Amino acid sequence: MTEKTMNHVKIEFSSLPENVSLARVLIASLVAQIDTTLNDLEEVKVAVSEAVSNSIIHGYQNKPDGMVKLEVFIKDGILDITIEDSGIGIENVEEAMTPMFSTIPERMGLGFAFMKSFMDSVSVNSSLDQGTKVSLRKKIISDSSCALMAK
Amino acid sequence: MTEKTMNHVKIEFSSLPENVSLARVLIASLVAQIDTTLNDLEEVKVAVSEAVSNSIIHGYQNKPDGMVKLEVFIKDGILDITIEDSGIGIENVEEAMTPMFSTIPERMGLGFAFMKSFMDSVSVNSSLDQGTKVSLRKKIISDSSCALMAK
Amino acid sequence: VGEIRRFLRDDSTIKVSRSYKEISYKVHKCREELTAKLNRDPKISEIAEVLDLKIEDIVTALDAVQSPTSIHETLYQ
Ligand SMILES: Nc1ncnc2c1ncn2[C@@H]1O[C@H](COP(=O)(O)OP(=O)(O)O)[C@@H](O)[C@H]1O
Ligand SMILES: Nc1ncnc2c1ncn2[C@@H]1O[C@H](COP(=O)(O)OP(=O)(O)O)[C@@H](O)[C@H]1O
Ligand SMILES: [Mg+2]
Ligand SMILES: [Mg+2]
Repeated sequence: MTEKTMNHVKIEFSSLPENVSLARVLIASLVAQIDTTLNDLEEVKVAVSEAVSNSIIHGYQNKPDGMVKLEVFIKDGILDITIEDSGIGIENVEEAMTPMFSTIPERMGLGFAFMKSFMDSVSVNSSLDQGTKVSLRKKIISDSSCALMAK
Repeated sequence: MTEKTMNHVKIEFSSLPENVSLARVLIASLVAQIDTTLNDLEEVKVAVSEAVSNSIIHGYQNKPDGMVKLEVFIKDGILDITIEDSGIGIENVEEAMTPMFSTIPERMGLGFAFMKSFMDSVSVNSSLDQGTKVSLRKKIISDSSCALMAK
Repeated sequence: VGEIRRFLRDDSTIKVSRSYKEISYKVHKCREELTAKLNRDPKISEIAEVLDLKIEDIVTALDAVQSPTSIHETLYQ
């Protein structure tokens, strides 16, 4: 089991809105390698879409010439994901992560709230004018089912 | 149109057999961004699967600790793809590309033949013990439909 | 958290995903029908429009239900 679910994937893509769907498809097909529920799969997809859209919309302000990096590690049923951009950065991370906070009036400001509710942990590193890195973690397989599958 | 189809994606993944399907899904969802047919989509998927499987099976001899790189550029309806490994390399590229040639007796030796028949061009760079880089190109959209859609 | 989940369920972007098998079947059937009608291989976008599906779902579904190809078989042998 351990061996089978060990995987490492790094992807970089242009900051185009259509690449949000690319990231969704990629993460879905990776998570599907772990024998998990559709619910887990949906949750991870939403969290990743939110982070990737943030990089495109906020980090690169919808300019298509940036690159977004997505890295995924799968090991022992734990999914570690980072989404990184070299965009404008976040001035006040704590404020940004507050539900309903958005620097764009028409937006709902729920992206980070979704990530927090769907993943076990969310951490954000950001420097102004340097970029933002969001780390997401979720335990997909419980120890018991891991043990079961290892047989 | 030009602007819309310009895209650049780089991915690196562990040399695991299940990542062949990851590469297929990734390339499919990229090619689907160009307004094309299921037939084109299938052809590109087969070509990419063959090259990625070669890197895993031959390049890394099925050891899971190698990394396979896949890079895709889409511009003006032309798809440029490279698949690269740091595996054992190919001694004689010309011989390797001959239909029915395989260094593994049970295999069919048709991978390169598929790539050549489904893509407009295939080129291979390889050095023993250094690795192999396969470059694939295909024009997906004809100039006329490009021009049409640019309106 | 409960509210967010409820909100998501209602959000139109997260339609309950239909089974891949069903989607794949419909896509192939639609492709045949459109080919007959248009006298050419239809674009993926045309199939998506007729079936009211996202291209993303078509792509994923087609791969998910693909019968194992020779490539996969040989990979595992
Ligand atoms: N990658 C990023 N780069 C710069 N700013 C970001 C990034 N991600 C989030 N932010 C900031 O955090 C705020 C809150 O994000 P989020 O909760 O996703 O809500 P929304 O995207 O609806 O604004 C955004 O409005 C933006 O100011
Ligand atoms: N990435 C690679 N690294 C090392 N050798 C390779 C690689 N790709 C192809 N080859 C060599 O080229 C031969 C022909 O490849 P191919 O036409 O795909 O047939 P098959 O995979 O069925 O052997 C392989 O048998 C192998 O010796
Ligand atoms: Mg957001
Ligand atoms: Mg081969």
